[in-house]
Amino acid sequence: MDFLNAIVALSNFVLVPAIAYGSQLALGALGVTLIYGILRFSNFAHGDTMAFGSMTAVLVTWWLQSLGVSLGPLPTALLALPAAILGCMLLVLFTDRVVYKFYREQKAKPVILVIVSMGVMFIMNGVVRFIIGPNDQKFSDGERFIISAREFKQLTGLREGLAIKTTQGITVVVAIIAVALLFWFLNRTRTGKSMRAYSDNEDLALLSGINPERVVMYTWMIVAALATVAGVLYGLDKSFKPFVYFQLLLPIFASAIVGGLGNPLGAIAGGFVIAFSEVTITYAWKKVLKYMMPESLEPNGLVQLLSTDYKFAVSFVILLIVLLFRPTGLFKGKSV
Amino acid sequence: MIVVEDVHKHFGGFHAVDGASLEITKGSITGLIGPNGAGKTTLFNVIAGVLPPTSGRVTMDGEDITGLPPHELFHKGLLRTFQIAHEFGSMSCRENLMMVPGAQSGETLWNTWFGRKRIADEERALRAKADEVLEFLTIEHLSDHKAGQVSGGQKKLLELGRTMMVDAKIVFLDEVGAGVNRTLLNTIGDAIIRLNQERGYTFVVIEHDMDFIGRLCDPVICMAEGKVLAEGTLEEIKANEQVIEAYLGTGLKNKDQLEGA
Amino acid sequence: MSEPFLIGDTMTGGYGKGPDILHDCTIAVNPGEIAVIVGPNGAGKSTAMKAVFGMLEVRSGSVRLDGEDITKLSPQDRVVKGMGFVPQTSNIFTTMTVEENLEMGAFIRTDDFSQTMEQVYHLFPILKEKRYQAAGELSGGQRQQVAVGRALMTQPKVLMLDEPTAGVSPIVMDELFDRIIEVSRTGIPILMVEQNARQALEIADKGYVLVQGRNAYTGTGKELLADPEVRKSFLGG
Amino acid sequence: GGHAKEVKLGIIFGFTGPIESLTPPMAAAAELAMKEVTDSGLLLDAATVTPIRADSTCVDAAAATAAAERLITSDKIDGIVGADCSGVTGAILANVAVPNGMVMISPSATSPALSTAEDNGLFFRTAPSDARQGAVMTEVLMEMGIKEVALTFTNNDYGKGLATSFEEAFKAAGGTVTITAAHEDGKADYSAEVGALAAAGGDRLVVAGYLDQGGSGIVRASLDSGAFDTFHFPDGMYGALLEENFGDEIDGSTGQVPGTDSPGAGTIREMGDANGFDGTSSFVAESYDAAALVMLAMQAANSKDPADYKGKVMDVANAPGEKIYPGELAKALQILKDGGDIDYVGGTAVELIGPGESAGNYRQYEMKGGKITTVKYR
Amino acid sequence: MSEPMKNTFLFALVGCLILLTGFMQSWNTALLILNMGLISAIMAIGVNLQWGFAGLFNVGIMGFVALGGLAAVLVATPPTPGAWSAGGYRVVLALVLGAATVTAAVLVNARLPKGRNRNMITLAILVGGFFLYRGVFDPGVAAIEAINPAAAGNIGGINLPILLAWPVGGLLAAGAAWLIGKTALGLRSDYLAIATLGIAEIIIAVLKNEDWLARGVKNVIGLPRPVPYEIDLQNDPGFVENAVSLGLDPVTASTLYVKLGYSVLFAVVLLVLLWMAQMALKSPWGRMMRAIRDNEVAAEAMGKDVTRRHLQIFVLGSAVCGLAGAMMTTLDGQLTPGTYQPLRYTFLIWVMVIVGGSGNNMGAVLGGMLIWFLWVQVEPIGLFLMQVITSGMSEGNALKEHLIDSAAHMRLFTMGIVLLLVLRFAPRGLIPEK
Ligand SMILES: Nc1ncnc2c1ncn2[C@@H]1O[C@H](COP(=O)(O)OP(=O)(O)OP(=O)(O)O)[C@@H](O)[C@H]1O
Ligand SMILES: Nc1ncnc2c1ncn2[C@@H]1O[C@H](COP(=O)(O)OP(=O)(O)OP(=O)(O)O)[C@@H](O)[C@H]1O
Ligand SMILES: [Mg+2]
Ligand SMILES: [Mg+2]
Repeated sequence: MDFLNAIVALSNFVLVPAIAYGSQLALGALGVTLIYGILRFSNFAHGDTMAFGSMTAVLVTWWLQSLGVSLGPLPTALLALPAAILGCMLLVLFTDRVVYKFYREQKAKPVILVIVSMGVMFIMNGVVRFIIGPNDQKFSDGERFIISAREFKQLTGLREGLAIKTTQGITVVVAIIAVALLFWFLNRTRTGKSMRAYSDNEDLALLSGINPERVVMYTWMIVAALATVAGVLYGLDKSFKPFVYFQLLLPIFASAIVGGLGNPLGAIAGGFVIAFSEVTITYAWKKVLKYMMPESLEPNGLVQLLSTDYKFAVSFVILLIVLLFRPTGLFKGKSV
Repeated sequence: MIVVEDVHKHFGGFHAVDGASLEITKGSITGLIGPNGAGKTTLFNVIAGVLPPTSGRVTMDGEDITGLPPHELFHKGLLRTFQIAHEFGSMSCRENLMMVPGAQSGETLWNTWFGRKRIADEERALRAKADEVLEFLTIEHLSDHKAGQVSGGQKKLLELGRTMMVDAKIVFLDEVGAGVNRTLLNTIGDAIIRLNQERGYTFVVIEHDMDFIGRLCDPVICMAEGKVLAEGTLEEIKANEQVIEAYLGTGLKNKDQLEGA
Repeated sequence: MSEPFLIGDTMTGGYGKGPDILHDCTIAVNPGEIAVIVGPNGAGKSTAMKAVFGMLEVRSGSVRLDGEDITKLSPQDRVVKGMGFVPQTSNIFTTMTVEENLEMGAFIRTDDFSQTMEQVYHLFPILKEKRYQAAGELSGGQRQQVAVGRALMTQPKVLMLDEPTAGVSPIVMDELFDRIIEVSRTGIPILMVEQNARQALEIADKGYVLVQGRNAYTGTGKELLADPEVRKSFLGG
Repeated sequence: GGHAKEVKLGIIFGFTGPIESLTPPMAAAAELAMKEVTDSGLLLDAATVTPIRADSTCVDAAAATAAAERLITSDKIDGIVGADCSGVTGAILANVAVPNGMVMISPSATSPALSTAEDNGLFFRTAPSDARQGAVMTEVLMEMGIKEVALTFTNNDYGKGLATSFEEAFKAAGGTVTITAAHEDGKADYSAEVGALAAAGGDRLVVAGYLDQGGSGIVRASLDSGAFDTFHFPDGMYGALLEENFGDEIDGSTGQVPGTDSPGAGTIREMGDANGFDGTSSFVAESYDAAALVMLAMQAANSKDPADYKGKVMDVANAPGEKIYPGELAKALQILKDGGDIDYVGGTAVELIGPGESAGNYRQYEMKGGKITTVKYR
Repeated sequence: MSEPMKNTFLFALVGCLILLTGFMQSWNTALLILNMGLISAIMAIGVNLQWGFAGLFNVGIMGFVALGGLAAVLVATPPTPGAWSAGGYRVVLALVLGAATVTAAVLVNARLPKGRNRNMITLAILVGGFFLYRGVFDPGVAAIEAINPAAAGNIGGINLPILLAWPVGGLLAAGAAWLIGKTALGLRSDYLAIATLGIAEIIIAVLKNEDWLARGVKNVIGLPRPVPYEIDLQNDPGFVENAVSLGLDPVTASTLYVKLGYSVLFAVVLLVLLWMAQMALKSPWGRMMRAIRDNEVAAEAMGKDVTRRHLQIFVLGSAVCGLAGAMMTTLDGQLTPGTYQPLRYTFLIWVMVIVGGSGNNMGAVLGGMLIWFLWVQVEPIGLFLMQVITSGMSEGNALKEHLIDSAAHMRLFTMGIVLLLVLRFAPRGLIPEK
């Protein structure tokens, strides 16, 4: 029994949240990694693209809710997704047309594009706050939990509860589907291969009859879809707040890098590495040990490797260690 | 001078160099030939310190140089060119050459602030030298051109030009001829012979052009599938059945038909 | 004489805003013909090829394919029109496997290209061995084979090769020339830059010598080979 | 000195940056006070009061200094309402306000360190120092018989200062803090913190953070994982969002905010409703009071020159005199004009002590049926 | 327009912008912008050394700037009474022990033959060392932090003139850069970028959480200055007399005097650094660096020790950033670790370098000054824009209110627009590399 309790406590506070957070990061990292893989720059505007997509979803969700539409136990926001993705696509395609295209034609160095994407980030940032304001916005509805801690305790009679949120479930499922689709798309389909070809050698892609503008357009569209989905799922799980999407950028980049830029599998792996390192290294094992150990050996300290003050630092330390042994990430990413 | 003892280089499960042993005598111009993918370039890279060998040993004048980094080998007098040109794209052709000599006093930060006179003198000499080499390579008109924006063959010439900027003991040339005009290649061949005779440079030359190999090289080593297949004068090699089958072939099949048609 | 199938007619042009590299340079090729361009390094051979393929601006003159003026078309439109090109440098997708490189060659084809792929593998057996390896990990000569293979996959109506034999071993070179002859026999015009000039001119129907962006000598392959001046200055004696 | 037709007041808040969602109602409240005074036509020579906003960014000292510099030297303001975050407040004070002799009244900089900052008598705040709150909090918890708590704080001078003073006071009173874990604001995920907090355990989780920042994230994650279901909230966690976001999920949780049973707080809320801002949001009442104090001090000194009125701030804020509530600024101006004395109470029962900071009255509340219900005042 | 003409024009333009600020807003604002602009220019030079010369994508500027700031505290503040005896020596001992542990582990790793044995021993040393370190360290820290936590609680400094903190800041940053470079410089492009970004975050985390060092998030305020205090000037009859004779009121005169003092100090540092960087760039050293940037493999084959040179320039560039960081903290008069944000202290500097023109020192300086000017001035510009846009709308219009309320967000928005515009018309920067 105690052993079960220990497992449940560990799952509840470490495994489930880390898996869910990891999937959230992975979804974001997929977008970043795709841009890097194909358009060859680190897109700083990705966080704000996510914010824009989610904002559209929030607005549509509100509208749907006001019409009384709902999805039963699932959040209504899922219904709003297609519209939001469309909105986000329009935005990024527009951005590409008026901003990035110019530098592509100039064959500007990647770092220029990085800085340009910062400019885009500032602008999107302003646009989002301008439209919906800087505040927290709630738009989630439906069933919050697949199983809540209380229900779990009643169900099993254990002392420890295990909570799994609907959004966590959806996020994990979506992340897995997204990565599988993307992997298949890039490695198996003609369009996907042409995208990789373009990213490898633009001039030669031209000579093979690949239309670069098409490739770029597809890339942005996929990225917009990924960004919106990631943003909405994140917003459902926590709440929608523009500033946080900007902050999310850092762990997302870290995930993409640890996994290896340009590789969808890497994005997933990276997301989990970052999430698990944040959650486990600073976890206080006291509770788990209390169940596992005989009473006499019970720890009186917290049994915490490092205090949570350093959680962010820890994930970066892990990132560094990974990179020292694998300089281009776990899955041999690209580098320009 | 250079002794390669049972060198292996594996990429994953693939054995690019598979137990190659050879010896390069001082003052020779050794030709290294072999089919595409025989492992010639890989062997060069192992000797020049770009790739660590999976196993085996390389010595130079009796000293073990296995795994030494390229920049140290450079200072020991070992120079090499790259099969796929590695120019410094954003620098002018002249700068591409001027950067080569080691031990420039201007490469020490301190001197750039407090030893400007000395640097200026050195630079003048270097510049003259670089211009001389550029002229020899018939690209003097490109001296201020960015190296990233010259023709494919010209990049190969720069590649070669770099080795002419310093006094080397041994120079590894990896297909300097590919993409270079044959008339110019002849001149280059002459220069190699001259350097070899007058200054005692040792050369190792990878080439697929048998005329060029024939004019310059003795001995010739033929590699195939990561191993040394044959070694000897070009005549001997040309007569070797295995070499013909793997590398030289028997000439155009279609040509006669073409002429017949 | 009637209009050639593909002609870059009195082309003048250069890179970006830079000076003219080509000066009234003309190259042309007809079905069933092999045209070879030779000349010293930096003469503008590659530039001429790129100009014909629309990869740099032709400031005066024109490019015509089968009588149609294509001077203004983008490279990928020319691919669709049936032109195939192997550039001199960076001519493979280094991060993609050999097989994917070939597939990309067939990008515009909608029919089943497995047959063509088999032919390419037959021509360059080493590529079949390395079909799942990243092309960037190949040796210099192997890369060159991939590059040519990629262009063959297009099944082009006209094939342009910029130094296809640079760095390939004699046996492969012979095979390659054989194949080129074969291809040209099927009626496909071939335009080729070569430094292996003597061998190339031997099989050439037409030869151009470019010097400093200008046509210096033009003639059949045999004529040029026989011209002592040309031999001495450009073919290495 | 001298009379003037126009008074300009700078409002330096972090309109962008980590507390950007708190600042708009704060600024609106301050501006409301100014409008009230302008409309009354009683300040000095019936002066109009013009607010000029500037962005402190909350975190970028250099940008904040530049903004303040511009307000003082270029817009020629006569007083500053702000800044908001303690860090930038200190920078503006030392680099701009003191050198230029400008009065600054901050509604929300609560760092104890500011109590001892070199200020030439120019700096005041309507928010109490966190040192005081720690003690109040301990009292509240002890009275409820809670002896063991877990503590998380937002990792800045506010959170850290509050956490330290609380921990000290709580331990001194015989309580135990099982863990003190910092959390960073605006981060994506708080599972790690909640995991550690849950493992350490405690009767209650004290969240010394911001309601619309990491604090909410911590509460949300704690609730969802079942780690804690009752909390104790210091001032940064108070606001309408508490009811909106959590409602009855956190029934039984407690907290305290600066506040009094004086009717002022209610008035501010109503004024907010009438003018389209959230009167219950954090530091909104303090902002109103800060602006009011500047103007009342001017009136008392009969001058808009900071050098003249800086000495009057304490006088108008404290007894003796007629008690003044929000919305009664006209009355106060009149009294001062007539040479009378006032004791400004405002929305937060302002009482300035020591180095010019709020003495600190607190309202203790509890969540009941998803509503914030006042328990008592202390 | 010829090259030098264009460049002179651009610098003149920035000068004019600052002068214009002086006339339109106030001279204090203008000088303040100038001062921070000078510091930004120095940081930009540091980044340009690393990126423009050597192609190192260092996105950890913030960390080095913060270390410079730490130096200011450690050098210029008075020591906290009793802190050293309470726990200071203990902490130093602990740090030495920690360093010894790492050194021992590295040595063991280098000396012993590969294998399980080596791994076990290394691990044992590291784990044992960690506990030993924590055992010595924690009580020391607790003791220091217990001393008057509201106002001190840290070890304090050594009470030397703050000008000394500038070179010390450079050294501190250089030391950190050396350590980082030794481990992380094997990484390339964006991998190096994120690694350095992470390291900067770690440095900030340490500054925020190690209260014994510099009070952590409780901030250190009131750092001493290298220039006089305004109040003292205002109380100095001689000064007041001079001010009045110049037709200035004493308050304005004193604030201007102080700022001018800073300007001169900063300008001197900037000019010296600029000269040094220019000389280095134009010399064979600069040529070698560019060669390494263009093609590492070839440079290595041509006898250049790429690793060492990368380390050298990484340390140099970081030192410059550290120096600038110390200068900035001096100007601010306070160290507030919570305010170090990558956006402001890393990416903004990068924007300066890229907009100015990477690979060109003059470009970096220009970019530093110009972008800083814009960073400060876009706020009023944004507000102004909003007012212009809304001027046609009626009073009380909801949209108008919304627009005016959103004006503050227009700051970043405007910054973005300006950035894109500049890069559109000068995609390689205003003064590109030749
Ligand atoms: N990084 C690598 N990873 C995997 N295989 C490699 C790698 N580099 C080279 N190879 C393989 O090793 C073999 C030898 O290559 P190498 O470049 O040495 O050939 P080479 O003799 O120089 O041929 P060429 O005449 O075509 O230049 C080739 O089959 C190549 O595919
Ligand atoms: N990208 C470029 N930008 C500017 N100038 C270029 C560029 N590429 C080549 N050039 C210049 O154009 C001229 C002709 O180059 P081109 O590549 O056409 O020569 P080529 O005849 O193909 O020579 P090679 O036999 O060496 O390949 C050269 O002088 C070269 O300096
Ligand atoms: Mg080779
Ligand atoms: Mg060419």
